[in-house]
Amino acid sequence: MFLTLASQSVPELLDYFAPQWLQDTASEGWQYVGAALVHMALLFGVFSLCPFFLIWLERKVAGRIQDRLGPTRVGGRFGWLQSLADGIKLIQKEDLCPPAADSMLFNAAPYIVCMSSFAAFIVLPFSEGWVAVAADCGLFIMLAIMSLEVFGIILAGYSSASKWSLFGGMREAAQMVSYEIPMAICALIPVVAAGSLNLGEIGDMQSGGIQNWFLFHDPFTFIAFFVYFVVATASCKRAPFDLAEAESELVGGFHTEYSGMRWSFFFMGEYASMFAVCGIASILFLGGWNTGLQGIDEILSTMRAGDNAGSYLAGVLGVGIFAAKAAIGVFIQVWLRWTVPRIRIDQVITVCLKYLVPISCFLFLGAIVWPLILHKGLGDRTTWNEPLGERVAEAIEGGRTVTTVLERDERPGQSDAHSPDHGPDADSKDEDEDSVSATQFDHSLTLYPAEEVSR
Amino acid sequence: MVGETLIPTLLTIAWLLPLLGFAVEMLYGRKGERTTTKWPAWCAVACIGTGFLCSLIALLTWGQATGWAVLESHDLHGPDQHHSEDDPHHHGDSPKHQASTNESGWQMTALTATENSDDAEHVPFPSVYSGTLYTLGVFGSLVVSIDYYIDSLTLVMFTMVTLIATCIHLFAMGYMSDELTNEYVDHFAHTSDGKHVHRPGRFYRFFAYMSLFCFSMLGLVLAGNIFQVFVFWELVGICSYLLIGFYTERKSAGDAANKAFIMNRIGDFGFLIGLMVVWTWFGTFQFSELFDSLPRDATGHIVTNDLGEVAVSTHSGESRSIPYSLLVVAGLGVFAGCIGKSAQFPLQTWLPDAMEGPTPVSALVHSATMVAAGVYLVGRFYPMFVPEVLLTIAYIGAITLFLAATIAVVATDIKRVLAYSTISQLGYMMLGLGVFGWAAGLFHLITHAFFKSLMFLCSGSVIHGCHHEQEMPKMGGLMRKMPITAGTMLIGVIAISGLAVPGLIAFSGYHSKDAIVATALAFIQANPAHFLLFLLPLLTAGITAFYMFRLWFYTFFGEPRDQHIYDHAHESPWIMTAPLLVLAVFAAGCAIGGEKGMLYMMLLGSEPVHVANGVPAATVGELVLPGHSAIHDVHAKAGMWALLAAISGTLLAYVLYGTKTVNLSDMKRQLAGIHQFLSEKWYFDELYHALFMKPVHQVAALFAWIDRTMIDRVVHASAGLMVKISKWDRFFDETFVDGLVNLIARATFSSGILLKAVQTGRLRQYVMFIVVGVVALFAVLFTTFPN
Amino acid sequence: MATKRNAIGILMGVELVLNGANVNLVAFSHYTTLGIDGQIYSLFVIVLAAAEAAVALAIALNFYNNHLTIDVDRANRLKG
Amino acid sequence: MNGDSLFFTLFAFMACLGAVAVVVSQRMVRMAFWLIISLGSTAALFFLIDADFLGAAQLLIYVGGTLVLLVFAVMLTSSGPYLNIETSPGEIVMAAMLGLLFLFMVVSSQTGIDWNGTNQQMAAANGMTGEISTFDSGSEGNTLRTIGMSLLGLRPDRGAAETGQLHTGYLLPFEIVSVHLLVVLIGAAYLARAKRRRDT
Repeated sequence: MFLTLASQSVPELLDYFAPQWLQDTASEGWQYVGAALVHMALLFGVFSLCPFFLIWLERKVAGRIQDRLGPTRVGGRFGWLQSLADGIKLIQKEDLCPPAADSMLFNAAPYIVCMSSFAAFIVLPFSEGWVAVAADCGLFIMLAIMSLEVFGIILAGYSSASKWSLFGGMREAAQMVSYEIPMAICALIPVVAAGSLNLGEIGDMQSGGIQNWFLFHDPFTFIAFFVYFVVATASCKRAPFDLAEAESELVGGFHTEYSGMRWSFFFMGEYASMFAVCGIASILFLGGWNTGLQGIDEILSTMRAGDNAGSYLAGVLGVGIFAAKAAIGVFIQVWLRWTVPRIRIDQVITVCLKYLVPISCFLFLGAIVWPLILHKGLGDRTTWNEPLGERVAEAIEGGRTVTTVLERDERPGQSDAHSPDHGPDADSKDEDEDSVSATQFDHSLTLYPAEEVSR
Repeated sequence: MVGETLIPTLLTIAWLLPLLGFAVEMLYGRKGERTTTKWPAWCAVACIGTGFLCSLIALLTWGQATGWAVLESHDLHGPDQHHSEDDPHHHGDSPKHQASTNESGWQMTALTATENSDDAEHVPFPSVYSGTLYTLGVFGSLVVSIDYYIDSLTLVMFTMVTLIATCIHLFAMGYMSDELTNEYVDHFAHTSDGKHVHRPGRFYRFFAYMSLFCFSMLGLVLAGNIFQVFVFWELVGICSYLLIGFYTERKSAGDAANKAFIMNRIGDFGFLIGLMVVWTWFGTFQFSELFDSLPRDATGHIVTNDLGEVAVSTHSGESRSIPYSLLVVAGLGVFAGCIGKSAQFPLQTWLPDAMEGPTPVSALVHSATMVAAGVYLVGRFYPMFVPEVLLTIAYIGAITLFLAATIAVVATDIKRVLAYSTISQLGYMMLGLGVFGWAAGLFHLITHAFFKSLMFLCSGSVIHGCHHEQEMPKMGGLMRKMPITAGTMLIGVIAISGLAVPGLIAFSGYHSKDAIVATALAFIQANPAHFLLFLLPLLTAGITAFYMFRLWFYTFFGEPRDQHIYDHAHESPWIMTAPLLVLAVFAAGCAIGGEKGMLYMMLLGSEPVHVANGVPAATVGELVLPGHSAIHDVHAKAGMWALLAAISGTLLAYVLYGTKTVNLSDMKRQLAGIHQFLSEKWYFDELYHALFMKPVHQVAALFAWIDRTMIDRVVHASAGLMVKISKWDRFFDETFVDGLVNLIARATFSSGILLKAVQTGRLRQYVMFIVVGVVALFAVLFTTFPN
Repeated sequence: MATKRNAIGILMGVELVLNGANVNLVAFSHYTTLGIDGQIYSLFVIVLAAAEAAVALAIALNFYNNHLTIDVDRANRLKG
Repeated sequence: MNGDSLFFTLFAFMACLGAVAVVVSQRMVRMAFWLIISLGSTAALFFLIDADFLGAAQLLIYVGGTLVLLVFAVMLTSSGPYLNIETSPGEIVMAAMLGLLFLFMVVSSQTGIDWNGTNQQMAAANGMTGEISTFDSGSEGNTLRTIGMSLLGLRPDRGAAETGQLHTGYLLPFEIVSVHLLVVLIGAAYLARAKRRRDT
């Protein structure tokens, strides 16, 4: 699956970005490397901007909440280049490492945090089909990757050889291990309603009006959204759950000893993961890239179906809507941070284990039972036999499951050259043949093709 | 048909409610608290009262479902039957008649249509509901299940039992109210230092037992197979044991309970034998299957082959020949159980002793439940009784009724008089059943239940009013103090004595006793050799009237004999008198119409078919069993005889006890021998003591002597021998066996010490061992199986 | 596993070993006719490894509480 | 060299490197770090081989769960900073020799087996003509649904479409593992509960 990235997006990107000589001369592998590098650069470029914007946003919001102006100077009236200025400052600062620290871990920790936050975007769709990897278990992968973040923070806290940091790391470990449970369960509730872990599919299902959003799917998803938002806030260690940092008690918590760019990596990671969890929330509950207005949604989907500038425009619009929804979520998190006082660590754990976990378990059970009740009570086609039932039947028949990836493949604009072979004749290709073109990549990876065995 | 499901359901509810009540009453409340609340009593009353309502509704439903065909068909019964009896051609040649008699010897189908009047004539029981409520277990071909078998007899019994039990429950609430305390003082029980026993009241327990008792009795009545009957039979026994021994602190109560229980065991042993015979030869316990299987010819005789065996087809389709004697054994065995339960000669001695229980218990035991169970079973099992057994039943009944009546004449304890009268009346019932008066016997069972429960409750009221004084010679003139009790008692006494103005007014006892005496007369007319079977009941009818009026005069009439008791006597509270009034109404009126009345007709509806026509003499038994027509012929004559006897007995009693013309103590002196003989109850207890207990004691003493002198000596000698052997054995053990074991142990130990070195306690080494082991394994694998 | 005296280190070794086995399972099932059996087996292995880790860590904590160290060489009470 | 083999080489190397570093490193938390590298690379290998669900599970359970637990335990049980319990060099040499022996065994068995023939035998025994994998996860996209249904007792990858017959799946093992997990977690919670430390 990892290479869906390469097989789908990279060739296009190569077409756009890679010089012709590279396409001609380099072997396939190096082309992939090149594509991956370009991707990484793009991703990092785009999502570094995201924290920059969000940090600026936070400072402005904080200022407004506290009846101040916030940054005003750098870059015009609203100080919108303040983050850039900060970034330049941080890059210039000396990279300090305490003598008692375990230098290797100390140096590696920010990268783990940052990497796990950003890697989560691999499977996050921004609009219909606008996703790096349209994995079937996209949500699962996303949660998995984001769970790596905590490890970096623990390492940072531990390797700093400072009691503040250690406290921060310990708290973070306790908090994260606890909050992952309700977060995963709450994220699974709309999955139960949708019958899919594929974020793209989940988003698609909610097109055609606000009533289709999973937020309003049933009472359990409605409650689950709020629980999820609280838990997500906690898992981003945002106030009032920012026990790992807790400036007033622990100086800086796990990043007390950090400075300069490494310090800023933590924050980039934090803001990126804020955006990521809010993005998940918007896809799972709030209709993703769908506007929520029936007519407009229909127009947009018609536009998407075509193969012209219109479809591209619809995609861009979808990104805008999605980003706006996620940004509103981030805004609320910021708002919360400057409004609600921090709670104690024991309260944090109590809230999670005594309240949120049982609530989310109840919601999960309810979401499972709900369609059954509807089905029994109304005898109607519900989610029970509509998406899930059909898919199961299809899969039992051995038919291919319909995914957005494959749908996109069959669009006429992206020629056959871009899509992998699905047919049985694909098996006959020999892997060792050099003639396999860069765009034709056989994923079946059969070691022993039919002729060889029959020979 | 609505009745098919509704009636069993209602009766099952009525049956199970008391069990529920029992459970609730036993478990109710905290200690201390439950001894002082009337709640359990109300619970019990509610249970049995609801049961009564259910039974009543079931009865009405049954009537509705069958269109009261019972009553109508029997309206034709007497004259028509008579006519058909007179015409043997009609009788013998009617194929329809034969077919219906043979096939439906005891009709078991759920419902037999009675629209056809011809059928209605010969099949007088319009409907029988039978089925299975729950199958307890299947052991091979033996099916043990809870069945129900509902015909009009069952329904009448159910209604009667629940009604009487409800009245008794209500009465008991008043009677037992002095138990409503935490500190009950039992004046008849003493501790070892001579003080009265103090104990917490057992009000709730009494009602729990009563509920269980009712449950058992109702289960027995509802039972659809003989095994189930046996189970509830024993339950009734245990309940009576518990209730008779209710005042456990009194030795007499404990002894009486034991006596009742043991006496019943003797009878039940016979019952078990009967059960075994039935199971072995018929292969089923179900009434509905059993009664089908015995073949009878058109005249009602059981068909036997040349060898004197009865060919039956068991329910499983198998044909069998049963020796006729085994049928006799089965019948006698089951009847033995009835002897025990219904206190017939020779097992009658337990019943008077059972007076040790509280009076409501006596009322229940003596009227509706325990003793009625025996009679009911005889009636229920009737189709299986062959003439020889019936004759036995009749004689046992005759002996019993005479015996008990004579003892009752001299008894002075008010409850004992009633107890002996109960035995006597039970004898009447048995006699009635024995002389082929099926309906007459059961008729008397029902009427007797009403007036006997009435009289017992009256006596309970008297005892309650006189502060637990039971000796009649200390009473007298109580009519003025307790008029309701006296009046209702008088109704009961008239009823039991059979006094009546024929054609004008007649209480229930007159009708039923009349029926029995008439049957007996018809019987001895057909079989003159057995004339005693008529003479004894006739004589006893007089004696009955005598001792009953003696009781009444003693107690209520004349001048008070003990002024102290008289002064403190008082009428009982309404909760005790109300049941008396209700029962008095029933005692007087339940048999209205006599043999044309509703009750009798209902009973007649369940009569086995072969009874109605009577059985002429056959080669085997040479016993003629009279049919309805024969009885009808002599009815008027027998009724006159019986009424004369009763009136003379009443007059004698009035002369002796009502007026003061005769000096009673003089008379007692003059007849001292007879008086002694009677008041010692014909020396039955002494006889049993001499016959059974003494020999047992002596044999036991002999065995004890043998034990002590011979067996103990042998045991001691062998013990000494064993000690010697074990000493030697110990030596062997210690040297050889232990040596071997120690050797092995030492070897194990030293090898363990050697192996211990491998256990270094270091995990890493263990891991290395594992790796080495795996590598070695693979090396072996590769070298053994190269490719 | 064989070089660590620290109980948790040993546990890490165990995890590594199981992980190696997982790689084998998945690879072999992918390149043979086994379909997804290998993946499911390794899924079970992962789950059981997590369970085992939980218990082992609990034991290690207990051990630490009792001996104030986590050196498994100190756990030699049963030494022969 | 194509993209697959390139990434395979990269991640395989990282996995091996991480594993060796775990063995060599003496500091517990560093070991944990290297273990992450190794396990994460393994997860990447799983992604490469189209076992994306497995890879995600590996990441979530091992890296996100088990290792955090491990580090937690390290912190709870360390009596000083950077806990370091040295092993004697002799033992390390012994272990290294044994490890090499084991490696030799694995490598020799890998080279010693006729994979091609074995596979053909297996295919023949399963009644297949030589098609290697009836469920082509590469072209069918993902394994998620297949695994899920296998755990529920269906085997769509085993040619249910052709025969119309469902193969037995892994429902029972799944249930057993679930119950086992529950029992183990309860047991672990009981073992690790706060107790008064015994004064020794």
